[in-house]
Amino acid sequence: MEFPILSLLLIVPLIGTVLTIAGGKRYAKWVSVIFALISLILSTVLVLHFLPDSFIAFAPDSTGRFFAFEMYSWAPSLGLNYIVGVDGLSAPLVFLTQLLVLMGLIYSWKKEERPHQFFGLILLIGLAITGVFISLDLFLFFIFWELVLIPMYFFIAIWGGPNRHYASIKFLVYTHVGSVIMLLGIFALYLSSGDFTADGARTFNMILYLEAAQTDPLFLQMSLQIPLFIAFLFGFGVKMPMVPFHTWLPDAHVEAPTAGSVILAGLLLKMGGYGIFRISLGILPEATKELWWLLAVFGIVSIVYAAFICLAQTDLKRLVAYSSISHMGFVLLGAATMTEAGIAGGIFQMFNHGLITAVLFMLAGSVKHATGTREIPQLSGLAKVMPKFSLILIIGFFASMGMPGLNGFVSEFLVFLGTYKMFNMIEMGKLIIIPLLGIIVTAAYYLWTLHRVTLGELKESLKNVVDIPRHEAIPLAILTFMIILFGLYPTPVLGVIWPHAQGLTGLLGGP
Amino acid sequence: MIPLEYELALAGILFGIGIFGIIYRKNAIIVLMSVEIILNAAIMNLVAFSSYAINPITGDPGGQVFAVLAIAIAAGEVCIGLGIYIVYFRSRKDINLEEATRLR
Amino acid sequence: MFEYALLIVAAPLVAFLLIIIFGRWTRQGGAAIAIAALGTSFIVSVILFAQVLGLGALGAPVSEEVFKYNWIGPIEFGLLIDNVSALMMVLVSFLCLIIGIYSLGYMAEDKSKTRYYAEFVLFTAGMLGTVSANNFLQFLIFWETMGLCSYLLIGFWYEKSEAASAAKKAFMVTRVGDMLLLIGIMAIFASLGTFNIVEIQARGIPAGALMHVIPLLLFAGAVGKSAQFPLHIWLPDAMEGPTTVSALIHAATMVKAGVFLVARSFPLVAASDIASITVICIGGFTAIFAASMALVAFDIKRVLAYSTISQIGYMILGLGAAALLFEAGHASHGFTASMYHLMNHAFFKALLFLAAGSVIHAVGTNDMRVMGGLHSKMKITSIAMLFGALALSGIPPFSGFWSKDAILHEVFVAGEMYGAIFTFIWVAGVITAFLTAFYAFRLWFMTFAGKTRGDIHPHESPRVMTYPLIALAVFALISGMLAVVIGGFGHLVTFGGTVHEGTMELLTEIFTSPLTYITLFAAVAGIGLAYIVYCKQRVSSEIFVSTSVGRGMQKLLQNRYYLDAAYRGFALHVGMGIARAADWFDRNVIDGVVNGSAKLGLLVARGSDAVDRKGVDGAVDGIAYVVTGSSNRARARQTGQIQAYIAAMVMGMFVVALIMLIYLSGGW
Amino acid sequence: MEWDLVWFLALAIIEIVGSVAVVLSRKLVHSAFWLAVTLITMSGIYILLKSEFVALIQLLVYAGAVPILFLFGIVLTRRGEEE
Repeated sequence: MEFPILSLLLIVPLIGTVLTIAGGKRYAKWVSVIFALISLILSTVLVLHFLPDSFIAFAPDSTGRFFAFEMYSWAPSLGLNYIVGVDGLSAPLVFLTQLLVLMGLIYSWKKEERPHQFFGLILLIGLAITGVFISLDLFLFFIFWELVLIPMYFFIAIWGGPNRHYASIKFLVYTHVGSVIMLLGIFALYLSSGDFTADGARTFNMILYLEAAQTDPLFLQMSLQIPLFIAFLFGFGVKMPMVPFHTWLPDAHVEAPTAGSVILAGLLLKMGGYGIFRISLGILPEATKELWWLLAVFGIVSIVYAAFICLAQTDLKRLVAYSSISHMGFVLLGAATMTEAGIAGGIFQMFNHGLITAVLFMLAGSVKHATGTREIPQLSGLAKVMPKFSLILIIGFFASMGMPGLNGFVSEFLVFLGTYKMFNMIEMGKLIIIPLLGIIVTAAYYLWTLHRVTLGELKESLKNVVDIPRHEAIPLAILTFMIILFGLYPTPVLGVIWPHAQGLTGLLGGP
Repeated sequence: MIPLEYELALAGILFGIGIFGIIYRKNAIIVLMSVEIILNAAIMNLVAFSSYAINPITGDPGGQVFAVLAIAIAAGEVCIGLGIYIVYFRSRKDINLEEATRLR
Repeated sequence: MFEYALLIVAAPLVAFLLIIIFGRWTRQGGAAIAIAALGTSFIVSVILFAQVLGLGALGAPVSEEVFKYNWIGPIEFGLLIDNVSALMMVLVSFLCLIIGIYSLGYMAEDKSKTRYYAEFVLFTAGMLGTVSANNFLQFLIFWETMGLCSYLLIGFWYEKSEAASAAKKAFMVTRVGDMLLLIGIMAIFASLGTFNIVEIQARGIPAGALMHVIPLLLFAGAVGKSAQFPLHIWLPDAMEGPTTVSALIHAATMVKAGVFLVARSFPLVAASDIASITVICIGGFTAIFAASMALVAFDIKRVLAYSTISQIGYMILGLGAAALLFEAGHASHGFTASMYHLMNHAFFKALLFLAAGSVIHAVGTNDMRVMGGLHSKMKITSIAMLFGALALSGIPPFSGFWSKDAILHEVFVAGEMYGAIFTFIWVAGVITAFLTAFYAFRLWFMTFAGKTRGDIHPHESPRVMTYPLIALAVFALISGMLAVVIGGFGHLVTFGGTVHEGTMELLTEIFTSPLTYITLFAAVAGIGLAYIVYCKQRVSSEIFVSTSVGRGMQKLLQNRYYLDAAYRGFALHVGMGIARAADWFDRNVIDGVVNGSAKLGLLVARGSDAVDRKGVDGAVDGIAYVVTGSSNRARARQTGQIQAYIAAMVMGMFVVALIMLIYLSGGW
Repeated sequence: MEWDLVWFLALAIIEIVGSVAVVLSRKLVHSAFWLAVTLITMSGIYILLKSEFVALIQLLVYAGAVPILFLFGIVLTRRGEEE
């Protein structure tokens, strides 16, 4: 038997959660950081194992194409199994999860209000999200998917801002509605799965679906695929979130504590994107070929609409929240293109957005700690008193607006390339103007914000502000370094993602 | 020729707006207006189906007859509804539906 | 064989890192590192240029790609070495070196020198990388790096809100062009499957609509970066940064990159008549348009900024004329002439800016109205600036003359072939020459001649600033003639067939053509007018605004044709209007629907809660219910709220509809 | 593109906007006005459907009489200020 690295990725945070909460306030941060660090090391080992051979090509062998594969029977009569494994799609996200959890913990080092529960819940969320990314059984997937909601709800409801009750309930109910509709889709898949398994037994095993989709894309009739596609799209779209199902996000972000925002935007949103690539594209390729325009329209609308809304925001955190919606639009657009570049760009965009948005939310938290406000009009000239903050803010903003040399550019460029190819193929090349308009608006709101927050004269009331403290600077520095690193040298991540994108493109047979 | 689906979609949207109005608004008169919108949506379906029926030139006059009847009845219903409101208003000085729990 | 060329780009990049890390601890804020790196780049690029020329036997273009490196997927990074890029590298690294040395004096008292030098070398690296890129993606990356650095450098004194706004404006406006360029590059990739410049040049865009659209999109990028109409508005404001940065942007980097982009995509432009004509028209119009605005400016740097826009217009005009002639199958010197002008302009514009910087350093203001009479106090600066003004005006034998004359000659030839419209543009070019000479000498006379008008105490700048001025003044004098001496600039840079000429033929050709004398006359007339008005003051400058038309013109020009205001209004009202509307829509409509459905849910919940409680009650008391059969009790199950009933009814309706749908569709 | 369809779409948009306005208007009188607009456009749609008679009845009975009735109702149940 192989070393059960993925199961360990689930067990370690679980033990960590229990110990952190049981250990009391005094040791909470040390215990939680140690367990998060172990998880990060494990996932690094996992990703490094990946790199040398680009193995991920969709091999016909059912176990060979997923790495660190584990499978235990759970309830055979129902077709329920415990199956975990990673491939080019999930490996970067698993790594990102462990990274952001650790960064979130370090960032909240000085948390004084119920720290043991706070740190424990962060670990628990990390566990649940990791579970979503690695589980290859639809039922297991759904359990983890729902498990994420609970700690997140408490997170917002206990440590949130003044309007936290409204925000947390809205978050819970809204995303739960999405999940329920997705659950309908999962059951529909399950009920129809008897038609294509070898022994006619129904199953939740995702690998069997992926395989069936490969050997015969029409393994489900179109009359079933299309409603399934829509149901899943709704479930993932709420999570993602795509306009017009996004309004839970700004509220949740504004109220959530900083570490919560980091995980919410950096990881929770990626669950939606992951689902789209794994299930919508991977299991329902024929429906995707039919309904790709739906993804494209939602993507483009999200990009442009949210960008414009950003322009009108005065709360720094709300601005970053809306910019997340805008940037996740690229993921949808990338998936819609059905081209290698587009899909690879979409997946990479999820990874990049996780890094960038984490930095931006931490900065929003830092500015609140330092000056007592996040309202942009009340800030001015911070570059003078907070040089470190300003430098990282500039890097983060420019990365987010797609400046070459920083990671956001690579993924957005790939998405555009895919889009151009796709639209060119159907003689709608002009359409690409619309998301590009979004890019220009993006540049506008970031520059304007930068201008208002860091440049200009320092306000009298801000004279005594001090720069970010060390426990906040460390995670920011690490993440900023990664932003630059993957901007200049994206190959390690892209090399993992690219074969998966090739596999999906082959499956979709798109242009 | 306008595709039948468009007509039906429009009727459906109007119906939805009407339902929303009935449930969402507290003011009784607005609720009555929403009822009118719903009725209109239904009548529109009658007319639409009739004009797409067997004979494409004249359509099926049956639907139109029903439509006219329904219009007449709707107008009557408005009279009665408003009459009830006025009587109710005289006794309660208010026509907010949240307060109107006398049916209990 | 050119592998060492990588050093040219790498040196400033390494210097950037070193300055960031160690700059704080060195005495001059890392200036030594910067200058060492720029010096390395310069020396290596001179060697490279010599080698390229040696290989090509004077004139035959060399084109070789070195240092290939796989970045992502099918994209291969590398350097493209040919005559144009080698020349540009020499030019850029030389000017950056000079400006860097000058900065030692100019920035001596600034507190954030480390930041300055770090951004400075990164800017240089961006330009060097742009000119040597072998594919358009790499080109774009360095191109945007320059955009970033210009943002940082223009906003260097960020406490000044004008500087911050100017930086923002520069970045936003160029970003518009960059986005169009990005589309163009993607369109190329989609139709040819490669980013490689050499391949693209060789294969060309297949015929079709894209053949016209792609060069136009690429040109749009150039328009943004080179500040051509209608995206010129950022450049005059860009002087809010330190003067050295202005010199950098105007002379060596940034705006020249746009011209270089047109030169790089020249075969694509030349393949499309629409694109060539657009290029000519934009270039010609910008030349006269910007020159007219320079007439009324009182800010010494602003005059120079407009003059840059105008001169870049000349270069674009020359490239466009050449492209049009090529498209029609004629040989043309236009490409050569434009590159020639690019080189000459780089020298004299750097000179003018650094001299202006020296003046500003001495008097502490930008306003020419308070200067005057500086000649006696700052001789070196004054003479240097005079050289620059003569070169800018196009007086032989100063450098500007040779190249400007060559460009106008090309335009005239194009006009002879294509009719009146181009002759008209040629006339505009000649008028621009007149205007140029006028404002150049207006600037010089207002600054250096006559008596001091304001309360200023000028002094000559330190030697670290005057020596660069002297060096540049020498180049402003000889750089044009050098090319003549070796028998024409075409021996260095050319496109298409080689053009072999001797010195004598060239001189004869220039000085026997009546066109030369027309432009020359225009320039001399401009200088004469400026002399009369601003030096001798025989005629008061009020004469221009004595009529209502004159006043109207002045107002129009001082307000920059109201274009800035229009753009600003557009951004503020349309852009922000959409943003506010979207925000309102989001908060009220979309969120309203969400909250409304939540309310609906609550309503249903309350209704069902009531039913449930009373239902449970009812189960307990069920027997009593049945026995008594009391209508009162039955009524008590209801909330009495009609809306709750309706809501429940609607839910029921949906359930029924769902069941029917499932049933009708055959079920699961 | 057929003109019929263009007309229909235009009318449909007015119709939807009007009915949303009916439901969301703050003032009752505005609601009544929007209701009239909605009903009149509806008769236009009937004409497009070649049911001129129904359209006429709609215009007479619905668009003519019903809003007036509503106005009466509003006036008679007004208390101080409107909702």
